[in-house]
Amino acid sequence: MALKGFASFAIRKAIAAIITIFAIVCVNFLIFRMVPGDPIRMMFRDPRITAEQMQLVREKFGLDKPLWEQFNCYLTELFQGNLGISFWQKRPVLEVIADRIPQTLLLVVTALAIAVILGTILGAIAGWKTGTKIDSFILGISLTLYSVPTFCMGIIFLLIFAFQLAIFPLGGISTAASGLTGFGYWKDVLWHMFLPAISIVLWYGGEYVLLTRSSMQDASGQDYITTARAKGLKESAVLRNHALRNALLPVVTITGVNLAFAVAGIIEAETVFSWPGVGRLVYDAVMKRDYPLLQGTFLVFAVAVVLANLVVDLIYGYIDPRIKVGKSE
Amino acid sequence: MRKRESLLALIGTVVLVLTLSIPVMQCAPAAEEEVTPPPEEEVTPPPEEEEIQYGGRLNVGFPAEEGIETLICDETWQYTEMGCVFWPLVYDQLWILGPAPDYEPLPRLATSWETEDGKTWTFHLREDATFHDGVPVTAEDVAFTIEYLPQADPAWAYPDCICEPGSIKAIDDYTVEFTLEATIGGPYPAAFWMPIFPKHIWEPYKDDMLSYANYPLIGSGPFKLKEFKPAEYIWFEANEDYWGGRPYVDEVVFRTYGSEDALYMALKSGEVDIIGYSGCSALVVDDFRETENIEVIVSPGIGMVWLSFNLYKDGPLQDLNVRKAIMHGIDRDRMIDLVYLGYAEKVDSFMYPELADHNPNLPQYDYDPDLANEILDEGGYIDTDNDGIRNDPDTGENLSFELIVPSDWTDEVKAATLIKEQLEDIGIDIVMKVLDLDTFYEYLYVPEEELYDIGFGEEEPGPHADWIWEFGRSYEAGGEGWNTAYYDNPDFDEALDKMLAEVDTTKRREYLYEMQMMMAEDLPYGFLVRPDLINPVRTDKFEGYVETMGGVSTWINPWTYFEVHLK
Amino acid sequence: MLKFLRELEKVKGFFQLLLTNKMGVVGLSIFALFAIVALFAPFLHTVDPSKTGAVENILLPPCHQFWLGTDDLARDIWSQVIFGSRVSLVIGFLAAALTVLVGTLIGLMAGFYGGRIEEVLMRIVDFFMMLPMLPLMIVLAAILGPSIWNVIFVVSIVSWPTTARVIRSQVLSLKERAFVEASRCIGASDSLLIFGEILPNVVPLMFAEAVLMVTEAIYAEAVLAFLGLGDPTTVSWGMILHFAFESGTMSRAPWWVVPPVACICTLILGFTFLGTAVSDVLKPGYREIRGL
Amino acid sequence: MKKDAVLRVENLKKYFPVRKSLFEFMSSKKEEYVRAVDDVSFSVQEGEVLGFVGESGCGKTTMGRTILRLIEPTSGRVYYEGIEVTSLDRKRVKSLRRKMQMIFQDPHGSLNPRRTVADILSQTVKIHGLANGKTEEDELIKNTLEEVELKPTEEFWDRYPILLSGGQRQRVGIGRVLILQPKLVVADEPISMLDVSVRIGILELLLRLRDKFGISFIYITHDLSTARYVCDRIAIMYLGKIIEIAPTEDIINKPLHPYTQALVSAVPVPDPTVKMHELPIKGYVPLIPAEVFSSCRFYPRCLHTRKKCREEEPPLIEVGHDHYVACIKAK
Repeated sequence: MALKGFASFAIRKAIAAIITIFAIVCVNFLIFRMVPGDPIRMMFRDPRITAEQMQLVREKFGLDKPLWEQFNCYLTELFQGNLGISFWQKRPVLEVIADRIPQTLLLVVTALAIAVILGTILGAIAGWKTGTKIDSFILGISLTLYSVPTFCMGIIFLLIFAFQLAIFPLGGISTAASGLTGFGYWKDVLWHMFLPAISIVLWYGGEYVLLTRSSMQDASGQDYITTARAKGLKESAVLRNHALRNALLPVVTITGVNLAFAVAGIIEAETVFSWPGVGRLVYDAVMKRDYPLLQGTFLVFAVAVVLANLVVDLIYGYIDPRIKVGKSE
Repeated sequence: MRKRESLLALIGTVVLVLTLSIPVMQCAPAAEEEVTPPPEEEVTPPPEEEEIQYGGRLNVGFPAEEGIETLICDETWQYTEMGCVFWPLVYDQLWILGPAPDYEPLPRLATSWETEDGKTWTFHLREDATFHDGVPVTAEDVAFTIEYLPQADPAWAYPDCICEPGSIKAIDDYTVEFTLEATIGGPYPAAFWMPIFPKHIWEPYKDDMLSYANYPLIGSGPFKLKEFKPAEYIWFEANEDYWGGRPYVDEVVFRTYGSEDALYMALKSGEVDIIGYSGCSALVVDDFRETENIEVIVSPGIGMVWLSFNLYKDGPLQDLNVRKAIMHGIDRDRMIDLVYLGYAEKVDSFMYPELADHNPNLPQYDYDPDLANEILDEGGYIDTDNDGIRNDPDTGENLSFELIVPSDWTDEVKAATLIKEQLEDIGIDIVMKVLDLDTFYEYLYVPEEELYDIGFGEEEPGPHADWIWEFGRSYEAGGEGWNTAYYDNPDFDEALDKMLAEVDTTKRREYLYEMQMMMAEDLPYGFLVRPDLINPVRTDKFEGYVETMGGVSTWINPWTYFEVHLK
Repeated sequence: MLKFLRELEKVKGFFQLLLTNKMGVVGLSIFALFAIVALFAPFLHTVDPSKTGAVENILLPPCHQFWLGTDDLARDIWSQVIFGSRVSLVIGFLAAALTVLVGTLIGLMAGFYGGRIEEVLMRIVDFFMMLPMLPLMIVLAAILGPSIWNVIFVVSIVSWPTTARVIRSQVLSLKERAFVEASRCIGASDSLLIFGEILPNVVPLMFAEAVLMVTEAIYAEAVLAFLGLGDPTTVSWGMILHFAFESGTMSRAPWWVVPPVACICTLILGFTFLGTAVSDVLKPGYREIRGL
Repeated sequence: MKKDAVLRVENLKKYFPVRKSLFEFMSSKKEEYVRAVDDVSFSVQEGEVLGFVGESGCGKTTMGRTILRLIEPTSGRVYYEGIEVTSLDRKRVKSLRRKMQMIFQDPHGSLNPRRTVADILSQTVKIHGLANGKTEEDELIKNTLEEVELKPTEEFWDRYPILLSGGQRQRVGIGRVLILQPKLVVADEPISMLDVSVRIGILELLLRLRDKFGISFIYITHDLSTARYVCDRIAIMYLGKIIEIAPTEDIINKPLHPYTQALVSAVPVPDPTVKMHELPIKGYVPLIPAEVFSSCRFYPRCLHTRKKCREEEPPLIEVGHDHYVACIKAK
């Protein structure tokens, strides 16, 4: 019964995810057909492209066909993993994006991991000591950090630590043409990663503090905590074994989703620190009006978010039986 | 002035090359010796060879948006700063422009060339050139490139590169012959600004050269690619086997920086030695002047800035007097002072003022708001509805124009702000539309779609400036494309065709004078300024930076990379 | 909840309640400060912020004449920042209003009618919530072109689903409340039920949502402008930053960068505090804890 | 039958479908329903108070709402003064609302917290266009407030419900109904959520209104003792069915159905040793009563079962004057 319930739940969620992805694909297709101007002309900055040449390219990209056929074509290509050719880089969009994903993952995963650990610990302390000075302090700090846009934080860091004090690099992922390999190379990367990572950590850390704090507050009001306290357990043991464990559930959820959203959210950090990741790619694609690339990155982001949500839902559903019974309202 | 004399020298050289077609410059093995400008030139002559020390790494910084992401041979090789500087290091051309001030055509892969009529050209190649993979460069490679590269991307299709189909022939291993579609007169030979690709690598991609990733990068130039990291850096090393001898520096690294600030900081700290192309903003000149080990070289610019009036669109702009009034309403001195901090000069034509082909008698449109007001009043453009903006007597509409400018051109955005402010004073309303670069070009290149009234124009004609006149060729005469003003003057078209085909320098100049006069009188383009190039360079490690118009490192100036050496 | 609603009867009462909350006080003061600045911008020692100045005034550090220095066209940064607050507040409020309006309408419809309408609307909401915000905004802003109206539109398009979802769940519980049925029993039409009975009861929630949306909108405007997708002819904080970043003189002219950054952060912080305070006050039993 | 009935209900049914999971849907199980109201028939005379008594979950509230078409019935007919209510369109339902009204159980929830007393009453006036102009409306509201004994009226006029006591709120609720001058009012446990001290006042008010305006009441309650106080007749409901219906005195004095007997025996007597609300019956109310569809509904809990009880559902039959019972034992 339990498995059947979960399987049904999982299938329902999976179908919903597939429908969402399909909808995203449709919207993605349509949005980029709304683009003003002629994409072909944009592909070539040179004005001397002739009508025949344009027609040829148009045929090559299937832009001469009716919308429905184009959509059909787009779907077919999509299934074969073809997201089109980047106007700007003249190579498959998927390849362009794939080249940038490792750098972004490196930055995001590192930053998010630090943010989760720091944020959860501080948030747990604040939530546990609700109303005390420590709580007000932590809350104030994290709300403040949460209010500073990542790019503002980035600019300030860049100004102070890279420009004025010159103790961190001016941007990029590694020292150019250093010839470093192995450990030396990774040390170099870490050094470059410090400022962008910190500006992401501070922002997301604030979010985690707020989240853990409030779920901690909820948890500490629950009966089982009172019971645990009544049993005479030490405060720290209650905190660790009971309250925190339950308060962490939403943290896990939001981390899964954040991981997917963060890929998009670090556009700011990557732009300020010229980190060669997907976020910077989006910025470049925007600046160069590379619509196929923009379309591709957008699709990749959206699908990542949907899948992350699905995974989180499934894990959550598996852990917490109430979700299955409750179903989708 | 000195300019005249140097031009005469240039013409002399060209005439010599064309008429005698003697392989004057082929004898010496060390090319550096050959390309060295005469000692009376301003450019520091490199010291004697035995004094020159080999080695070192030249670090070159570029703004991130000007970096290249792939090695595909598309328009980025022409239209991005890193693109147009990097390939002349890796690829040899048949001939290249010499350094300032003569900018004479210097043999490179070709030792000599000849033409009877300006249409059929024969190039004789040197026999000791090899590609980086050791394969010799032959006429086959040249023929292959000339045939297929202009087909690959319109960006490569300059009139002096487009051949009649089937006319390209490798006569023997070291002689190539082709017939152009257009006649090329003037001092410069055909096939300018074209890398020579190794046929044995490119052959499979000849129908779609843009589909080849071009990695590893194999050319025959003085530098070889060592490592390429998209969006990060390109790392070159000296080609030990180069036919002209290896360059002095061991390595050149082109790297990108996410912001101008970062780039300047990198120069200050010594992380880079020069800025790769567009130099620095005038705002930071003083800063660099005060910095130790940095010398600021101010060169005349290569870029010209103008306004394109959309003459296709119906409206008051079609009235020459309105255009004249606009030009009189713009205070270019203030523009130069405020936007360029004095580092710019006024221009009145596509032709650089220092070149002999520049017509010195063109009508000038100096800042004169009273005159502008008078012209407009006479034309009947009176502010009838008292909103501070003049009205069109025919339609009663406000004299309001949309001015498009790309957001990337920060100086021009500032200039546009200023123009808006100044034209307000003569009762003309300017609506500034700041677009991304691609949308900007998309609007600008199709005036008949009426997406703008006035557009900013900025091009780098270079000393070899024949192509720039295509901006004036009428649509009827096949000028579609560059003619962003929709200029339509049959006399101009005729003069242009005659000029292009004319071999005789004096006659050419007459046509050029005529064309410049027509443009200045008809005002399809309102010429504004030519901003200087401000190049801060580090002097602690290297010396021997070569300066031309446009600075120490541009598409016409690979010389710095060939000449720079350790102190 | 009911007790709190009792207090909310009068907006005055609500603000009084808010003022018992430290964050509420700070948030309100910050907001009031910026609102006053924006309203009285022309009287605050300002010049036309887009007017270029004299050549000798380019990039001046803060001085007597230019309180916050000048930029690369000798424009007064103090004036730009002051007038920029108008743009940020206008965008913040209009976008929040539009977002909350659309979100509330959709939430009301979905919650009230239920069934297929709800199913369809909520699927749309789910779909929008799945879309990555910033890339969507960037893409839309790039396609629509730069103008503050587009920024408002884009922010609203991206944010309404959150509001719709929150409002819907509130409506779901409200519509089960007896007074709705009582009213229906009296013969009230659907529109009267929705707008006359239910809507007044979600107003506090809308207010809380709106406060949050203001921060989102201000943030979004700043990011879009900074990334070069704003309207360069409109003086906004994000735009000032964008120009500073583009100019290459950031490191030399920190007075060009610090004021807009400080303003963006302070205003967002103010609204974040306000939002936290509002949702604190909204929590059932708030008064009891506070002993009010 | 004697006088013309104000309300006649015939074979009224309301089934709620049971939500299925995707898996069950795919395995195409038969649809399942909760039979909240299952084949109920009765009538109400003018000026009569008919009580419906049963445990919570027996369907009495659903029935009340179905009669007023707050919930659409599954099948069956409801006639108000001969007009068939169940097939009226929305517009006509609105005009019907003037005649048939409801008083709700929860006086806290049934008044919109964001409206004042006068506002609540005036809404009713406006919806039905009961007054011409503001003065007439105010007059009407004033009279009504006096009628429900919220005096002095000015004191209550601008008050929000939150500032009223439970009893006062219920009076507002009654006033809201009364202002329409209805003929039939369904009172759904109108006093169960009030303090004991004010309950009798509300009941007195209802009875007074009946006497003054000739309003018929359907009085729904789980508490037989209050039903006894106000009702002329009482119907006992169990799992969606009426199992016994008779004049109040008959129900109290000679209950025939075992369930009724249990209920009656639980009515508080002035004896502290007897616990309230503890029914002398076994078992529980089944959650999904599917298992009892083909038998007597009370079968699983009945103390006097016979074999036949299991095999068929006993019909409601008349056993005395106006006294109907659904139990084979009662024959």
